[in-house]
Amino acid sequence: MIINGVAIDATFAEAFPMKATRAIITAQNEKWAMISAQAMTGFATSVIACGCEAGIERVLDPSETPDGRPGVSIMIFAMGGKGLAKQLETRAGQCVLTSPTSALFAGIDGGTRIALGKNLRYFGDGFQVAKLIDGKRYWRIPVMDGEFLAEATTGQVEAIGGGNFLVLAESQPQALAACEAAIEEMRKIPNVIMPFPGGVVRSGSKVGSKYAALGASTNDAFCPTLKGMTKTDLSPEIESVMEIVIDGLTKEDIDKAMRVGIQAVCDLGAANGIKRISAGNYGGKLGPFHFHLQEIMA
Amino acid sequence: MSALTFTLKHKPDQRVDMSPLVCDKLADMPLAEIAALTLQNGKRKIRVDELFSIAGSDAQNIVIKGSFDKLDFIGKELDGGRITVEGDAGAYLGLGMKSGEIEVSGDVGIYAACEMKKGFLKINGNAGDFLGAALPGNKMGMKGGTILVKGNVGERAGDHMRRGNILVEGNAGDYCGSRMTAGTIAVMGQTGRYLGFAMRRGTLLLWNQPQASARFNDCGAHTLAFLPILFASFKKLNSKFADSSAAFNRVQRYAGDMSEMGRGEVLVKIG
Amino acid sequence: MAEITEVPSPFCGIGTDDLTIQVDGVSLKVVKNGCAVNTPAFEQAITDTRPRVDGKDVSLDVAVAKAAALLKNTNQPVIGGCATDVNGMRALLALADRSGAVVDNMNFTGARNNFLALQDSGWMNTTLAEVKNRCDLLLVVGADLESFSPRFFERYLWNEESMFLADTGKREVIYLGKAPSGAASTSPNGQKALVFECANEDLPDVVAVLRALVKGNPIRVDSVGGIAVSDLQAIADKLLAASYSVVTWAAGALAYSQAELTVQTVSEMVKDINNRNTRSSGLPLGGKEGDQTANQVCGWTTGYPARTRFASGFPEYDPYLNDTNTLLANGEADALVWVQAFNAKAVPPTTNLPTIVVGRSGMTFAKEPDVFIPVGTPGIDHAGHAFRLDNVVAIRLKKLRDSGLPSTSDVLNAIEQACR
Amino acid sequence: MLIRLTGGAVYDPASGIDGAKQDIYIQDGRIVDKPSGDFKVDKEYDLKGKVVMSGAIDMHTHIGGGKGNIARTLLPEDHRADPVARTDITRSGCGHAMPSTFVTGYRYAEMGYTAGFEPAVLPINARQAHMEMADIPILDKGGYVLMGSDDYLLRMLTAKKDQKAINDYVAFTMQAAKAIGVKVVNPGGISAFKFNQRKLDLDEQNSHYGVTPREILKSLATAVKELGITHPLHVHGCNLGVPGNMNTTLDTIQAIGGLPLHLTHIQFHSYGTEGDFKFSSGAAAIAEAVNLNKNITIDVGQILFGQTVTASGDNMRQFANHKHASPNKWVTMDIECDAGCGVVPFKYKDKNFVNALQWAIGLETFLLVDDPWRIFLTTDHPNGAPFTSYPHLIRLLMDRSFRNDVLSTIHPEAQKMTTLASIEREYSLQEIAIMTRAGAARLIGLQDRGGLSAGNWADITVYTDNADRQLMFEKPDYVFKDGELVVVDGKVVHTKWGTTHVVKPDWDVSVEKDLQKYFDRFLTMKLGNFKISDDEITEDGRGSLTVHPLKGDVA
Repeated sequence: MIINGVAIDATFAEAFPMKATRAIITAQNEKWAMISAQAMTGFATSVIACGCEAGIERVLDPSETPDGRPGVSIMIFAMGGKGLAKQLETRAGQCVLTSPTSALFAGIDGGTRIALGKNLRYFGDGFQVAKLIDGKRYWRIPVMDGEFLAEATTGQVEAIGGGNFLVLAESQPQALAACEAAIEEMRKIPNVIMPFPGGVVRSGSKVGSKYAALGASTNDAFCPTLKGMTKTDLSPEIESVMEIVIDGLTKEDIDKAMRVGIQAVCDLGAANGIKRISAGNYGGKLGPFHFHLQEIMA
Repeated sequence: MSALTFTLKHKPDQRVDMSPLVCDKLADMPLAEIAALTLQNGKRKIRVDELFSIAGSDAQNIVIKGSFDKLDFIGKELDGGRITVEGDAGAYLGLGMKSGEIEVSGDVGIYAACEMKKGFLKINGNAGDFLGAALPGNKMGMKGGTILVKGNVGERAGDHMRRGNILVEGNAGDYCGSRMTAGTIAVMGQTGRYLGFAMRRGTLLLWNQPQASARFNDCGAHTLAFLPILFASFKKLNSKFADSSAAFNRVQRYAGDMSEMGRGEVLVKIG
Repeated sequence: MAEITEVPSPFCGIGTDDLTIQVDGVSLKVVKNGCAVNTPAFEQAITDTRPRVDGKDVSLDVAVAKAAALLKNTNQPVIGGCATDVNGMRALLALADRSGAVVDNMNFTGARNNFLALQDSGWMNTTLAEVKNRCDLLLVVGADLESFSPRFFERYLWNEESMFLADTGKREVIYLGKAPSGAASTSPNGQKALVFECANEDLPDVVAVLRALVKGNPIRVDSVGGIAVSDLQAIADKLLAASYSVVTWAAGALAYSQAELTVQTVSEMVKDINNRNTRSSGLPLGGKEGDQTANQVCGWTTGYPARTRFASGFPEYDPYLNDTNTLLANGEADALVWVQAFNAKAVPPTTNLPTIVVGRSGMTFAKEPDVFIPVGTPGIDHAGHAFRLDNVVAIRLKKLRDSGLPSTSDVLNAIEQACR
Repeated sequence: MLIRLTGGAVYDPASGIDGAKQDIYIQDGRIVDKPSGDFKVDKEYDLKGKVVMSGAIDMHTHIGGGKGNIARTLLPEDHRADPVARTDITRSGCGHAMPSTFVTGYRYAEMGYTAGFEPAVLPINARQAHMEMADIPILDKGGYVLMGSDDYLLRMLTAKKDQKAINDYVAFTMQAAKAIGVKVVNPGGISAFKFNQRKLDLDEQNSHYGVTPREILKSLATAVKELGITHPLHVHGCNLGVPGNMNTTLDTIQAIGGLPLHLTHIQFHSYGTEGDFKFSSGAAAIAEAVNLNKNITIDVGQILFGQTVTASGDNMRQFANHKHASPNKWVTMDIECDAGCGVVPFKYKDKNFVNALQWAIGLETFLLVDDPWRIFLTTDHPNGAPFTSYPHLIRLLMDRSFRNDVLSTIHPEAQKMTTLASIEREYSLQEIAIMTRAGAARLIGLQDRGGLSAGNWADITVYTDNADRQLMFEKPDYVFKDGELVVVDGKVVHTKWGTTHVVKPDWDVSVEKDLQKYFDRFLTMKLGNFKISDDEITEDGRGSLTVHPLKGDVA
């Protein structure tokens, strides 16, 4: 399959089941909601070293937030529910409770309830106040700028992590420009995050390493400078490869995100140095979810 | 199906225990059996059809017509369904109700919604003392649900209240929110003396400045984030509380009762 | 003429039992240790000796039969008053059980202030002998103790000796709320009670602030109910410094709405003091003319202190709806039995309902009851038992004279038998 | 009228009869020998296949007195949940944790009990105790008068008065209060609490009097023995409920030097401090000490799970326990330089480690004490559980597999801390009859109760033998009280009034001179008004007094 001169590989991205949650951070203005959201989702690119993968889902209009203020919705993904709950609590405690004017709400109704403000309340040293409104419990925790309002719990649901595609281009600036265009479109899609910085990752990895201590190492088959030294997957004109990783609540959500992302890349097309779209997998043995690029783009 | 309707034939002198006539207990019961149920009335037990003419069949929708202030325990432990009371209700309306709805067109006696657990109770007239309170000896009053009173409420509204909302469009009598442990009482009209007496926790949300109290300490003016959420939850009510003009988020906060643990709050609308 | 010593009184609530009474036929004279409460109560002459039906003298049997007939087809009779001795209350409760009546002690609206506080959080209380021997600080809340009990100070505070205080004259007395009406609270060495007066309706806030100060919670105002917070702080400091403070109140004197919450605040404050490593106790005043007796006997017979309805076949407690006056006002009661063996002035509320009065001789009625049966007074005309205000001590009432008047229990048992 | 109970299996430990089939004859309220010659049986009950025992006797149950009425008044919510309607023959009232007086009588009788003894009669509150008990139908009753924290005794001990003087004072107090035994509660501790002491161990001094609990126990136990009172000094020891109190209990057994002593609700005094929760069972050590010391008798004070209310004279410990009050309301009182009381509602939970282990400790005690004549079946009503749970308790004792089934449902850590699962003993019917009848009568000194031989009052309970012992003991077929049939098929069919059992030890009247002075100086009542006269018990026509002989008397 070729779209606008870009070859779509007959391959698939291989993804794994994860647990996910969503929270909504509001503040006096979007600026401060975003600052808090960025901090909360920072250093959360890969579960391997960060304990979770997190990202900003989107900016919310005041009409969409529980307290009618500007807000940002963030999502966190982890391999298990326990780890997810711990990450959520630590990050909310360090990055939202601390952040001026912020409030914190559940982003998922239903699901398995996990603590959002439920344990943060103890920061209130007994002065905290609970309010049950329309079946939802909120904690009002006195802080120096007024009151930190945090919903007691949010929902945890089954989700998928590790959707991806690779952008193969003739130059580094062209690869990056294509990925930026993809990310801009993908951010409009609900229920997904792209957890890497700016949504783009250049250090795609393979399983295993020559060093016994490491479980993963650079994906040499896609490293352009190694074209002559290793069993490469790259044709000679490819000088730069970048990857976009997607975590989402359902297969459909990831499908949709991949489609708009790849389409944005293809819209730039061969004319802008984009040659190929591929995806990372482990031969289909490890992850139960397979995102076939050609099916998605059909 | 039409509402199962009980129309009062005459007003007995002694109080009547109406607790047998709740939706879940009457479901699937033939009319003849309902008619033969007995109600305690003073020393007598009288048949339902001696006191009421009965019509309709939908036990999930009960209407009591011509009700008056000696019909006690209407909707006791109601668990689903709706009871509409046309007229006044006696004491202990909706005692311990678990879910469902009760609406009264007139006034109600003492201990309405006492120990209510869930559901919605609407009183279009006035309520007596101990609205949403606990029976003597019990430590826990209303534990959930919403009470809406269009008129005024008597003394000790929300005594020992543990959770839920009491919304009063009119005035509240003395000792509003006494011994409250949690929950919210919102009063649009005036409040009486001894507001929040021995209150431990919970919120009294007021439209008008109450009398100054030595038991509550001023914590200043604040904009509180939970108030818009609270007001948003009132939107579905057919009430002044649903008007967007009613909503506010800036309040003067008073903490008390200092003779107890002092963690309760009186929030008074600013402006 | 005979003189009887060590006579206990059912009238004063504090269980005075050192009266000496001269008996001359059926007339009594208190010759020693009388007081404004007890002397007239003992000395009141017998006037009525015959039961009446519709105002006409009849035999006891006729009166009892008429009473039973009046109760026979009722749907909600009420037995009010409930002022008698233990045996009288036993018979009263048996009659109530049989006739499906409401039982309501005439002073329960006051006593309710104590019972509802007790039933909600309990209390730490003491009794008179402990006061007499241990109390080093007496705080009187909202009561004029002296008019309530003229001999309280003489008997329990300014006693010459006590087991644990070197000089009883050094005890401190503080009045909070009401001022004393006389000088009885002034110690033998001339030390006057400290008095902080306020209006009755300010008392809830005043005691609440005192409790806050005992707990060390912040109070931001300078005064409450006209009393300086610094003065209340001084009282709090004294309570915490005392070895065995006693806080006393009279439920009936707290004559304002919802005063149970004031009693509860006082009682919880006493617990707070005990949790701060010293001793303190409450002492509720009351129990005159059989109040405590009524509540105790009703308590062990039904589980509830009073305001108990037997209409459903078992006792049901309702401290509000089972109020005699409410039942009469709402037209719920359809017969009234009034039992008052102590006080001829405590007549039943006037009503058009069938009314049966089992009362102390000498009652005068605005409206003659259907049945009036004069009965003897426990502790004068027959022996019996009555509870003192502290609810612990039952006193053995003596028979002082032969008046021929039946006891309350004689009459009520007869009516109960006739109702079978 | 001659009544014959024909063909039942008779369990009468007092006469050594263990399940033999024999007839019982009743005449004029008493059991009689089979009349000789020709006779006419007026009424016969065919008891083939039935079990016959004498009426059960609860030797420690709080059924009368101020703290019980405080408990009642405190708990309207408990009464609302168990209303008891009147019938043509019975009065209305309330049940559950602290039933009303009439219901107390009915429910005891409906379980086959015909007597109950109030173990904490405060002298100053004795009138009330007797008045309440006078309103308990069917049952016989009696009380143990509470001493040991009364200032008069403590003053005597400080003044080193001789034992004779103490004996006189004890005898005077027993008669004044109309008692059949003497009880001591937290010896000296109730007084110490009034001086703001918050704990008092066996050898700790009362801060005012300088007297120790050990001295109080010794002087009172000696007085009881020297006065010839059958019932040994009835002891609620120091440190009730305190982890580690098993050592106090063991010390108490040693301290008494062979004098007869009854240690009551010993479960509450058998706690060690081992394990993660610093709370463990001392039952084995206590049982061993009881087995070795023949002067010691005990009752258990078993706890059973559920809501109840604790009512005790021990206001020092009850004040400490208020932190566990459920619901959170409680009363303590200091009383008349005489004693005190404390009432704290409790909810024992099987999923609570401490409660679960308390349950196991009680059962261990029952099963490890060898001699059923020296251990008694009690829940310390209502403190461990309401008396209405006795049939369930009997099943726990008689049915090992049932016991182990319940054991497997309690807090898992508590299961690990008890040896209960490995104890094989199952009580026999005869042993139950000893604990609840013959042994109790012997311990209290009841002359003609608790046995089925001729001469005894005909207090008789007839059960249908049933492998489910709970069902069997819940619902007797017949109960006779003084020869009158009062219960049929577990329901009261007739009521009557029982008697009040007392002893009347002598004292030197000169003791009253000093007492009179003491009363006038320090108390609030005249000595003459303090003493309860016989006619106070009997004047209403339904009460009566039964005076039992002292040891050494010729019966």
